[in-house]
Amino acid sequence: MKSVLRTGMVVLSVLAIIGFIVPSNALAVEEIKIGVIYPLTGGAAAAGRELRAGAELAAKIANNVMADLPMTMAQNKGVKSLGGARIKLIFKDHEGNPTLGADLAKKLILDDKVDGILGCYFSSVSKTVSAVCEQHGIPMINGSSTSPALTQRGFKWFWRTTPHDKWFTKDLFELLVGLTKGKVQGVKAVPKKEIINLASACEKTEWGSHVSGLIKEFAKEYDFKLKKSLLYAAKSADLSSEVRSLKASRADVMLFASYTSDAILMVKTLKAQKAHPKIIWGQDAGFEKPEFRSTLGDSISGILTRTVFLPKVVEIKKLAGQVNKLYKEKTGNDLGGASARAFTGLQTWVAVLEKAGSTKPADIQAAANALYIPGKELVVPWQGIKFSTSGDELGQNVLGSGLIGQYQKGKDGKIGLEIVYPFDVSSADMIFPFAGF
Amino acid sequence: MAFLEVHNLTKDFGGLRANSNITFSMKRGELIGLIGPNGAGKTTLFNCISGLHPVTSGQIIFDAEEITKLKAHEVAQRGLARTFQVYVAAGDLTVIENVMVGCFMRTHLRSRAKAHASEILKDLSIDDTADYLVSELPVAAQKRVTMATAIASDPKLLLLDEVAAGLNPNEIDEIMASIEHVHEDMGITVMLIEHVMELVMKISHRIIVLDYGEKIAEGDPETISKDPRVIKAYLGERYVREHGGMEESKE
Amino acid sequence: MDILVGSLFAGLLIGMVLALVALGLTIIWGVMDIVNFAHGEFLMIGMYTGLLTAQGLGIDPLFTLPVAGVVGFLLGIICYFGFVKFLLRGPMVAQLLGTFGLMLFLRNLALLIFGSEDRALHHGILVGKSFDIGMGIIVPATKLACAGLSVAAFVAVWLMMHRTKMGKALTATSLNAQGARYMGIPTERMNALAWGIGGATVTIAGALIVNFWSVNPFIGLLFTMIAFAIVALGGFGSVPGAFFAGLVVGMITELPGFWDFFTYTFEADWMVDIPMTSFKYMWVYVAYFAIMVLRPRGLFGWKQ
Amino acid sequence: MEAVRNALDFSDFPRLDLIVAGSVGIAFIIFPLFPHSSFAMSTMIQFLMFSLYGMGWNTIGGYGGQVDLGKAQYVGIGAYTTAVMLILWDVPFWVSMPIGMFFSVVWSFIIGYPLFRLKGHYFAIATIATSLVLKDIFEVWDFVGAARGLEISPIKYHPPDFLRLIFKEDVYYFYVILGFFFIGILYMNWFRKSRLGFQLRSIKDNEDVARSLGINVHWAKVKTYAIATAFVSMVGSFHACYIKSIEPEDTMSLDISILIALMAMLGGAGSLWGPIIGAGILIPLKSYLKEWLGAQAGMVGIDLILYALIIMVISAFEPRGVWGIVEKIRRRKRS
Repeated sequence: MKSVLRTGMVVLSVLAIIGFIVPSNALAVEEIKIGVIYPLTGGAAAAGRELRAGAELAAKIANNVMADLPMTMAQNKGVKSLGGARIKLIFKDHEGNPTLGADLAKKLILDDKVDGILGCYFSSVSKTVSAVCEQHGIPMINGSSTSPALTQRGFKWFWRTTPHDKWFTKDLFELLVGLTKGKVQGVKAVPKKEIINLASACEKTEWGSHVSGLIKEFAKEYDFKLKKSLLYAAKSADLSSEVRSLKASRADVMLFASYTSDAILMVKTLKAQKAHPKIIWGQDAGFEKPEFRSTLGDSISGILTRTVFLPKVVEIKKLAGQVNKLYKEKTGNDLGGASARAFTGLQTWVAVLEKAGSTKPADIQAAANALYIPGKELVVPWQGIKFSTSGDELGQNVLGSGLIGQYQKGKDGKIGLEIVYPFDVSSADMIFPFAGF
Repeated sequence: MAFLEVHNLTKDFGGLRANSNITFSMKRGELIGLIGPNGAGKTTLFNCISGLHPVTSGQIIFDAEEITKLKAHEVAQRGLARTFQVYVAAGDLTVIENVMVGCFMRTHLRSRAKAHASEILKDLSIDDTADYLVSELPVAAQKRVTMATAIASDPKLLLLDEVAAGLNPNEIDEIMASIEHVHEDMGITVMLIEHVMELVMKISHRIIVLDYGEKIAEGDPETISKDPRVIKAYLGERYVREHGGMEESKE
Repeated sequence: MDILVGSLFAGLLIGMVLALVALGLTIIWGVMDIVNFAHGEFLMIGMYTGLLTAQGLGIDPLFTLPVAGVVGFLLGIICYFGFVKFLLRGPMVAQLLGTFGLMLFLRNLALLIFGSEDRALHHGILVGKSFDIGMGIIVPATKLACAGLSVAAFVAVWLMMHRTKMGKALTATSLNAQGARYMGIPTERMNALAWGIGGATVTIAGALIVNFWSVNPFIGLLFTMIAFAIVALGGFGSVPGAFFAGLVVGMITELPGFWDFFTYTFEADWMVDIPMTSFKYMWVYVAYFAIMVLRPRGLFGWKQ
Repeated sequence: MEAVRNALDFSDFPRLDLIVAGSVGIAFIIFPLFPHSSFAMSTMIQFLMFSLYGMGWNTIGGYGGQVDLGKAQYVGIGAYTTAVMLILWDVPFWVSMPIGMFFSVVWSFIIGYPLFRLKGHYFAIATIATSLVLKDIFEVWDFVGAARGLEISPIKYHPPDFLRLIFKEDVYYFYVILGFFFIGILYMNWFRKSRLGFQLRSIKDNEDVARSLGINVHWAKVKTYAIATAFVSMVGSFHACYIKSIEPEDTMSLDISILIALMAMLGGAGSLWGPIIGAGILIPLKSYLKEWLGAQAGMVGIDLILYALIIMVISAFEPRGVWGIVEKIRRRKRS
């Protein structure tokens, strides 16, 4: 009896004592540690892999000299102003769980003594992680969370490079207005009454409900009629009632915010129900994933999705092509929205450190607020990176912009995304109206 | 004034009539035996009286109060305790804790409940097993515990359901002594279901016989043991065979 | 009008699909009274089996149904003899805890093997086909096939339970295991058989619905909950009850459609803003709760 | 008075138990004085939180044998009450926590009354259903931020703020929750010896017997459910201040409900130490296994597979959990 109890006692004490084992690494001068928190496992693991690869590629470029790449960080080995210090990434996996994310942030800040944090893809996790960073006064750069609320909280230690959903949604309405004015390449001006009726279906977690609210707001502002605005349970078993509802609203334009499985199911159900709107638009996420394309095949021709990076960008931007080549060597895939933004996020970190010339949080803060990266150094088609330092959006990159792509069948018979917005970089004629399934 | 009165009690389970028009009454301080072959509806009658089963029709009056419609716990709180035939003690209550549950009906204080419980255990001479789990005990001791638990709630009337089943002759003697102790020294009115005839015949003041859900006879042990209907329904098959006749039982 | 008829019909169709998903649970839980939280994971495994067999062998997904059936049957038997058997010796809590463990195990094993990506079938006879038969009724081919299979499977199981010796032995085991044992029924084998049949029906369902729905390791729980609701609504032990309960649940999930019908018929603007679709599954849970509390035997059942 | 004495009286435990418990308790108190990683600290806080959840669950689930898989709804009610009151009206934690408990208890009566007409797994599944229904409502309820949730802004308050429970360092949270933890143990020690505790254990044994001993079974269950609820709600309030960001998907997810129940059952439902042991095993296991194995590429989910296997083995061979094994050995030794 005693032996078993003693074992129990030992187990308990060990569990208690585990806490005492401290992984306290001494701060190496030649190394700058950036904690990276991404969803490496769980439902978004596929995106997590892309994100990780994007960030790793950027770190590799920063730590080595790649003279042929026209970006500052490729010209130096490490961070020059810090004596060539190397960037070291410490990856953590938040599984899509905000509570876990906050824990990991504390661990990175207090145990691993990172100089800054990059992450976290999910807006909900970015929210908790940035709160921890704010409390501890550790800078955090966010490359890929698009919830507008993140930069409206007055945080002084949080910067976001990606444009957010408000911009993206605005882009959509700009496109719609552009259609009525004949600005869209390959489409004659469309009378507004033909596309005035909108309907939206968004998944009802944090992100989708935000988007849904934004669509409502902008529809009012741009004078469109939102006939139906519905929220549905994510990872739904069946969407036929939702689709029937959308159909019944007789909307000309259907707008979606869905993750992958829902996006696929939604389009399948639209097809099965023979829905025939003039425009189908997806808010990135599921609509941009390779699986969406490979599952649905040719039937998605004509569907629009907002994004920040398309393979087409590679054709327009030389730098993007070069980085894409490196990325493809590394992973076998093309750069996508997730990886390109993770890449840009870390690139921004390197630029901030270069400018700060120090790893003191206060110096980093000052450097970030004064940062400017010209658009030509970025893989994403933005005008550059410059953070707002006043107003109600602190730390938001004001030079970013979104793209709207349309799935079209290319000359090689493969379905791919063509840029239709912004109008000045459009890569093909827009298909309008949607031809039907 | 009768202590317990049952009028025309009928209980149906779906289409099956388990108790049919049973009427009897009981005086304070009496000790009544309830016998009958298996499936005669004895336990069902107990369940109806103690409120576990709602009755289909009829009336039950206990200590000048109608308890027909009351729920089991309300009946119990009025001083009507019972034991169960099959006592499944799978849980983690020890003997004394079991008895304390009964004590807690009358007090909120643990100290008082504990004191009372130890008293009862001593009284029934099972205090040496106080800290064992009920399931660890032999059958005889388990039966005592169920009795002790029922007594602990300080009842006026105690319904005992086959407390002697499965015991050997020695143990039967002991439990008989306990029942008499409860009845006489504690002044609790007792009604018991029993298959062990030696016990029933010996200690009952009066016996009620059920067969197929109906009361077929009522009277003192001697009368009952001679009643032809009873002999036919019950004793004829069993008691007579086992004991070779009525005469011996009069001892 | 179209929307009403369409919703009604869609409700029936999806109801039959959900009933098919719940059929296995009806046997395991409803008839044998063993709770199984891993039911949805069985479905998930069926979906992966169908998908991978079809893609791996390059055959039409329809031909994978027998494969899925065999996999499911074996899975059920293995789970029973390897695990569930031991649970039945313990208290009811052990069943809950244990099948939860099984659920986590299967789910994460799938995650380890297949990864978390959604996967879907790209080709197949049923994939992406649907028929418009007017009146707002649109019939996706997969769901129609599911519905057909559902009816057939329910009839088959019903016949088995009521017309064959084996079925009667199953019923006897579930009503009184000890009694059944005395009568010479090998209760252990009966339980295993129930698990085998239950597993087979749900994996076949999975292999069929993967024609329409994409699969990922996390898909199980929602279906488990829906299946629980269906079995409870149908009444424990009632096979036909489960079928009709499936239809009821199908109708409940189509509530937004009916809501729309009233919205447009009465032109009630205030109704537009009620987020009916976000409550789609909530009504299923509410129905479960209400039925359990108000009518514990279920709508058609005989056993509590 | 007697209640207090009972709460403080641990004399019916074997001496060994008390020595172990005492030394572990002291180790907890002095733990922050030693050098430790913040990860260990947050694991400790998680452990204490889940111990408390488990203690609450243990009243109804362990002593009462009613397996409840819907505790997350009360985590949600507690957390939301505290967050809403703090954000909108700047109500301190120490006020909003009891109010949250009150709301939770009211809700527990509303659903508990019909709920306890069910038994066994029908009850368990119904608790899941109610929890999901409440989550669905919170997801569209704009007043509480709908699916976007609520955030307690870290820059609006000045830590350390003991009234609102806003701290920068985890060590403050640790001591607050440790205080709750000790109070929780005392409460549980009282509960298991109280009249209600005895009644409940009798109900778990056999409901008919319990009824015939004058116990209003339904009411006793509803009451105990309310107590369990209050515990969970209290920790939920703490969770809101600790994490500072709550949303239905995270705070009220089914996973939390299941984790609470699993932990208590793993440790040993129906014993004082069970939930604590359960949390003590599973929380570090979850955190550290993940840290060591899960993060490795290709090992996705391996931590949870191991975790599931432990649960399966325990439920198949010793459904009364770790503490059940200890007790079994003790009994065998004695007889």
